[in-house]
Amino acid sequence: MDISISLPGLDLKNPIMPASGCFGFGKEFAQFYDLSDLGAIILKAATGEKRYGNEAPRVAETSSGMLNAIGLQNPGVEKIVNEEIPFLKAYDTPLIANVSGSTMEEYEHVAATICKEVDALELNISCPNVKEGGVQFGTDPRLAEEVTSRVKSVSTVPVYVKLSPNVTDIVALAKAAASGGADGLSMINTLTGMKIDPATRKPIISNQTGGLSGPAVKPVAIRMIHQVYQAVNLPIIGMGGIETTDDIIEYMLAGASAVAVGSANFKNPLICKELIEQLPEALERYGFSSIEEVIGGAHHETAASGLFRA
Amino acid sequence: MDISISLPGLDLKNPIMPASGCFGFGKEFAQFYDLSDLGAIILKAATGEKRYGNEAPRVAETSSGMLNAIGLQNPGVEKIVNEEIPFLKAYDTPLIANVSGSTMEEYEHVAATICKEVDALELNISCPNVKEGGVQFGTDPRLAEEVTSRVKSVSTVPVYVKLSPNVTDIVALAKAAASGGADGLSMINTLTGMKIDPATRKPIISNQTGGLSGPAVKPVAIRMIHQVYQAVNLPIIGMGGIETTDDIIEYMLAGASAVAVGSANFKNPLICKELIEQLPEALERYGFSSIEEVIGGAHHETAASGLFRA
Amino acid sequence: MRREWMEIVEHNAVAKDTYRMVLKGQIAEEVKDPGQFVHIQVSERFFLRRPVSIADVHPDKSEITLLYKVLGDGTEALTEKQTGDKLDVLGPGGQGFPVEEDVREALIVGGGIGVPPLYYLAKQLVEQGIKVTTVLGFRSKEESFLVEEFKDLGAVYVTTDDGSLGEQGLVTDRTGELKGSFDTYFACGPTVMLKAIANQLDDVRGYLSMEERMGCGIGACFACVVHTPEDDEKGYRRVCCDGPVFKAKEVVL
Amino acid sequence: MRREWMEIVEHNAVAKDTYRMVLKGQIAEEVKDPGQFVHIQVSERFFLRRPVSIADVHPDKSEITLLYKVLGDGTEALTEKQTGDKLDVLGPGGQGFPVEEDVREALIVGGGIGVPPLYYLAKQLVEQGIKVTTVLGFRSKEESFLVEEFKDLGAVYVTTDDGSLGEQGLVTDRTGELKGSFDTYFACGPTVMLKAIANQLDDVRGYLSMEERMGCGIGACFACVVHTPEDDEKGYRRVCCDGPVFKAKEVVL
Ligand SMILES: Cc1cc2nc3c(=O)[nH]c(=O)nc-3n(C[C@H](O)[C@H](O)[C@H](O)COP(=O)(O)OP(=O)(O)OC[C@H]3O[C@@H](n4cnc5c(N)ncnc54)[C@H](O)[C@@H]3O)c2cc1C
Ligand SMILES: Cc1cc2nc3c(=O)[nH]c(=O)nc-3n(C[C@H](O)[C@H](O)[C@H](O)COP(=O)(O)OP(=O)(O)OC[C@H]3O[C@@H](n4cnc5c(N)ncnc54)[C@H](O)[C@@H]3O)c2cc1C
Ligand SMILES: Cc1cc2nc3c(=O)[nH]c(=O)nc-3n(C[C@H](O)[C@H](O)[C@H](O)COP(=O)(O)O)c2cc1C
Ligand SMILES: Cc1cc2nc3c(=O)[nH]c(=O)nc-3n(C[C@H](O)[C@H](O)[C@H](O)COP(=O)(O)O)c2cc1C
Ligand code: FES
Ligand code: FES
Repeated sequence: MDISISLPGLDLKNPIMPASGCFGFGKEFAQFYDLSDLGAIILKAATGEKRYGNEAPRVAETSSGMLNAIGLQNPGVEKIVNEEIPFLKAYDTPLIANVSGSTMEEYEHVAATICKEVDALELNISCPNVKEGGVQFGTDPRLAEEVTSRVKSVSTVPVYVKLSPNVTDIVALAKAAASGGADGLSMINTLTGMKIDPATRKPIISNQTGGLSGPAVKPVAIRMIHQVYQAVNLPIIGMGGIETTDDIIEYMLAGASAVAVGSANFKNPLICKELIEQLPEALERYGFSSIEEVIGGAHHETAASGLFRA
Repeated sequence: MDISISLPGLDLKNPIMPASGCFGFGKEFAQFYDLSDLGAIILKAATGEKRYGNEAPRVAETSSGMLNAIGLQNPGVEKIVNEEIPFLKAYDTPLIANVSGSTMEEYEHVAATICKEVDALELNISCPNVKEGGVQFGTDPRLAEEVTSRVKSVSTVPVYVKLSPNVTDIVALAKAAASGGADGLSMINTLTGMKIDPATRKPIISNQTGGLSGPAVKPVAIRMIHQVYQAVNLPIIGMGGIETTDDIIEYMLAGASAVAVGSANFKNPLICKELIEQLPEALERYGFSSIEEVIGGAHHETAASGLFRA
Repeated sequence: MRREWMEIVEHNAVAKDTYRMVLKGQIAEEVKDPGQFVHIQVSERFFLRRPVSIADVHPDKSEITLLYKVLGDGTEALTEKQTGDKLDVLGPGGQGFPVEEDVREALIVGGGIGVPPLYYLAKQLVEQGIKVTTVLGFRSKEESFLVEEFKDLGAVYVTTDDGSLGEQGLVTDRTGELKGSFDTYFACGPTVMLKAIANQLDDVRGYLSMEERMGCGIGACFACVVHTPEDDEKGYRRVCCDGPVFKAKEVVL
Repeated sequence: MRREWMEIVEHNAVAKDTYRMVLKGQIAEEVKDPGQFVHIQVSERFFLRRPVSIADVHPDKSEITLLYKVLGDGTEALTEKQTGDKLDVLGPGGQGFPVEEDVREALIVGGGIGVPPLYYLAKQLVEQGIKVTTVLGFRSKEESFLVEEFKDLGAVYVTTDDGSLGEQGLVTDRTGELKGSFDTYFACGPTVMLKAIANQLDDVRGYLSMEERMGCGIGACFACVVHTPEDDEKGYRRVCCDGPVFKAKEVVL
C-alpha cells in the first residue's frame, strides 16, 4: 500500500517522523538506520542564542511515561543552521525546524533564520520547561494568534503550530493558530507533571516540574485531536505515546494526517523505521484500502476518502 | 505510628479513603473487609433526580489507566439518603457525600438534602462525563466560586470542592473555591480522554470521551497539588493513580492532608485496607516521625511539622 | 467472592486461538451456579481485569476450568502463563443460570466463546435428570471446541459459518426447528445471536448470559450497566452482579 | 552500538542486594574501552532503560559481565530474570577510561556500585604491564564484592563505613597516603566521593566516571548533561556519550 502523504510544504514518503527533542539533530540515530527512510525529521528546538537549559536531573520515569525538563538546551539558531542542518541535508527527507523563544522577536528571528534551510517550521508555543516564554504563548489564544501571524509573515515555508495540552479549551487555541495563518497543527506537547521522591522528599527533576510524555498521555492527545479535527480545517501532526502501528492508526482515525514518535525512540532507537515497515501491513489487516481512508475515519459513518484533508 | 488526621468535619483514623464513584455505596466492598477500618468513605455522586447515565461501553483500558464515562448514574439524592446511607451508618467511619448536578439549584438541593446525613460534602464541579452541567462549573472560576458559596450557605457540614485537572490554571480554580468559602479541596478528578478502536474505527466509549484515571495521571495530580498547596491555605484530599504507600507519601509530600484511592479498587478490592495496614511501616522506613511531618514536606527545606495544615 | 492467587494446573490450546486453563484454589469451592465468572488480572501490564466464565468446576479437587479465546492484548498475554504459575483471580462473580425445579427439557444454545459456561450448566442439568439438547455455533471447524463433551450429555447440533463442521448457517436455523421440544432455553454468545434467539423463542422461558465491558466486576462502579424494559422501576441491571445471566425479558438486548 | 536481545548466561547474588549477570551477544564484541556501559530495558513495565557499566568482557565467548545493586523498582525487577532469558540491551555506550601510553603506575578508586567498571579497567591496565593499586570503599563487609579479584591484579586497600572489612573510614583516608605512588588515577563512585578525590588529587592526572539520570542513552535527548568549567566553549558534556568517563577537570562535579 502506498503510505505517502502530502501536507503543506511536506511530501512525506510515509506519515511517520521523529518528534522534536527526542531525536537531536539526527546524528545519533543515523548509526542505527538510514534517515532517508523517515517521513520527515522534526529537529530539536532552536532558540535565538545558545541555551544551557535546566540543571540535571532532567528526566524522571513515571507509569507508562516520563517527565522531562531539558529546558530547550540548544546551540542557538546560527550554529544549528551552520553545524547541524548540513549533516541532515545529505538525507532524502523533509526537515521541520522546531522554533522556540521567549519573546515575539526571538520567535521571529529564529523563524526567519532557519526557514531557508528547512521544509516547514513547527512553532513551539508549548514548552512547559522554561520559565520565560514558550508556554504562555500556548495557553493564551490572543498571544498564540499573534505569534503565529508574526512568524508566518517572516517564514518562507509553511508553519505548523505545536499546541500545549495544558489548557481548558484546546479548540480555542487551535482556532487562534488558524486565525494567525497556521498551515497545520502539531499536537500535543507534554502535559506538565511532577514526581516526588519519598526518600529525598523533593521533586526528582531539578526544575521541579517536567513535561509528561509517553503512552500515559495518549488518551488526552487523541481526545484533543478528535475535538480539533471537527472544529478547525487544518492538517494535524499527531503525537503522544506512539509505540505501535495500532497507535498510529488510532491517531489518524482521530484526525491526524501524520504522526510523530517521541520518547519511544529512547526505548527503541529503531522504532520509527520499524513502524514505517509495519504500517502498510497493519492498514491492510484492518481493511483500509488507502492511507487517506484512515485520516479522520472516526468521524465518518463510513470512512470516505473524500474527507481526507492534506 | 499514629496516622490519624483531623480535617474540617472529619476525624480520620487514617488518611486513606475510597474515591467517589469507585466504591459505590460501600456494600460490595463490605464483603471483603470491615469498612470501619477506612479513614472515611466518599460516596458515589448524588444528583437531584435518578439518572441512568451514559450508554455502555462505559469503560476502556489505557496504558497505566482507564477511561470511564458512567455519567453520574445514581438513584437520586432521596433514595441515597433513605436506602444507601443507613447501611453505611452502621460503620464507624466518617462519610463524605459527592454532590453533583447540572444547575446551581440542583447542587443546592442535593447539598441541603444530603448534608444532614454525612460528615462533609465533596462538591463535584469536575465530572467530565455529562453533557449538561458539572464540568463548566469546574473550568470557569466565577461559576466555581458561585456554586461553592451557594452550596456552603445551605450546607451544615464542611464542603470540599473537587477540582478538575482539565484547566489551564488550577490555582485560579482553587482560589475561586477558597473565595466561595470552601473548607477544603479534593483533587483531582479525571482528565478527559478518548480511545479509538482501530477495528471498529470508533471511540470505544459510547459517550466518545471519558475520564482518565489511574497511575497515568499521577504526575499531573502531584504537580497540581504542589502548585495549589503553595497558593491556597486549604487542606487537600489528594487522588489520582494511588496504588502503593509510596504513592500516598508522594501525595502528602506534595501537599495533601489525606488521600483517596479510586480505580485501584477495581484491581484489588482490598487495596484500601492493605494500604492502611502498610502505611505506618512505610512512613517509618522513610524516617518520618509523624504523619504531620509528611504533609507538604516537599515544600520545606526540612520537613517541619509546624507547617502541617489541617 | 474473594481475591486469590490461584495456581494454574493445566493450560493448553483446544482450538484455533482458544485455550483451556484449569485453576486451583478456594474460589472453586464457592461457585454457586453455572454461568458465574472470574475476573482475572492478567499481569501488571494491564489496568483492568478480564472477565472469563467458569466452564467447569471440580469442587472436590478445588479446580475450575476456563476456556478463553485470544481477542486482544490481555488474552494474548494470558497464553504465556505456565502451569505452576499463580494467577490473580477475583471471584466467583455474578448470578448464574438458575436450574429451576420445573425444567424438564432444556435447549442450550451457544455461540463461539459463549459456549464455555453452558458446558457446566449442561452437566448440572443432566445430573438432575433434565433432558438436554444443544445447538452450538462456531465460525469454522478449527474454531470449534467442547462438541464431543456436549455429545456425552445429549443430542448436539452444530452450525458453522463456512459449513466445515455440522451444517452451514446460524444457530437459529436449527433452534427454530427444535421449537416445541423444550420448555426452557439457556443461551450465551454474541449479542446479535442472543437477540435473534430471544425473538425467535419469544414465547418460551429463556435465560441469556450477557457480556459488557467491566470495571470492578463486583457491582460498585456501574460500568457494565444494561437497560431494562420500560416497566421496570429500577431501569437498569449490572451485568457483573445482577447478571451476567438474565431472564430473556428482564433486559434490553 | 546496537540494540540486541542478549541471552542471560549467568545470574547470581554476589553480595547484599548485589547481583552479577553475564550476558551473551554481539555487543560484547564491540566494547572498545573499560568504563563503557549498556542501557537495559528491564521489562515492558518500565518506560526508561537503566544504564549499567560493563564490569568485564570476554570477546572470545561474546560475553559481558555486569554487577548491579538493587536500588529501586527496575533493579529489583531485574533480579527476577532467569538464566536463559533474553534481555533487551542497547550498547555498548559512551566513552570509557583511556589507557594512555604513558601511564606507569595507576591508582584505582572505587566506591560501592562504582566499583564494577574499574575491574575491567584494572585487568586491561595490568595486561599492558601497568602497576595497579586499588582502593575500594564499601558500606560494610556484606555489601563488598570483587575484592579478591582485584587482589589478583595488585595491592588492594579496602575501607568500610563500619569497619567490618579493611579499615573503617573513607577511601580518601587511604588515597591521600598513597599520593606519589601513582601517576594517574581512575575513579568511579558516588559524586561526593568523586569530588573529594578530585580535590585531594588535584595535581594528579585523573579520570572520573560519572552518573546522571538518562533518557536515550545515546546522546540525542540532552537529559544527562553536566556543566564544564567556565573556560569551556561548549559549556556542557553529555554523560551518556561524551562520558561517562571524563578527565577530572573536564566537568564540574
Ligand atoms: C461475563 C463475561 C464472561 C465472559 N466469558 C468469557 C469466556 O468464558 N471466554 C472468553 O474467551 N471470553 C469471555 N468473555 C469475554 C472476555 O472478557 C474478553 O474477550 C476479554 O476481556 C478480552 O480481553 P483482551 O485483553 O484480549 O482484549 P482487549 O480488547 O485488549 O481488552 C481491552 C479491555 O476491553 C475489555 N473487553 C474487550 N472485549 C470484551 C468483551 N467481549 N466483553 C467484556 N470485556 C471486553 C477487556 O476486558 C479489557 O478491559 C466474557 C465476558 C464477560 C463479560
Ligand atoms: C553510566 C552509568 C553506569 C552505571 N553503572 C552501574 C553499575 O554498574 N551497577 C549498578 O548497580 N548501577 C549502575 N548505575 C546506576 C544505575 O543506573 C541505577 O542504580 C539504576 O538505574 C536504578 O534503577 P532502579 O529502577 O532500580 O531505580 P529507580 O529509582 O526506580 O529508577 C527510576 C529512574 O531513575 C533512574 N536512576 C535512578 N538512580 C540512578 C542513578 N544512580 N544513575 C542513573 N540513573 C538513575 C533509573 O535509570 C530510572 O530511569 C550506573 C549509572 C550510570 C549513569
Ligand atoms: C526529552 C524530550 C525533549 C523534548 N523537547 C522538545 C522540544 O525541544 N520542542 C518541542 O516542541 N517538543 C519537545 N518535546 C515534546 C515531544 O516533541 C512530544 O511532543 C512529546 O514528547 C509527546 O510525544 P511522545 O509521547 O511520543 O514522547 C520533548 C520531549 C521529550 C521527551
Ligand atoms: C468508574 C469511575 C467513576 C467515578 N465517578 C465519580 C463520581 O461519581 N464523582 C466524582 O467526583 N468522581 C468520580 N470519579 C473520579 C474519582 O473519584 C477520582 O477522582 C479519579 O478516578 C482519580 O483517582 P484514581 O486514579 O485513583 O481512580 C470516578 C472515577 C471512576 C474510575
Ligand atoms: S463492572 Fe463495576 S458495576 Fe459491574
Ligand atoms: S541520555 Fe539522552 S543525551 Fe544522554
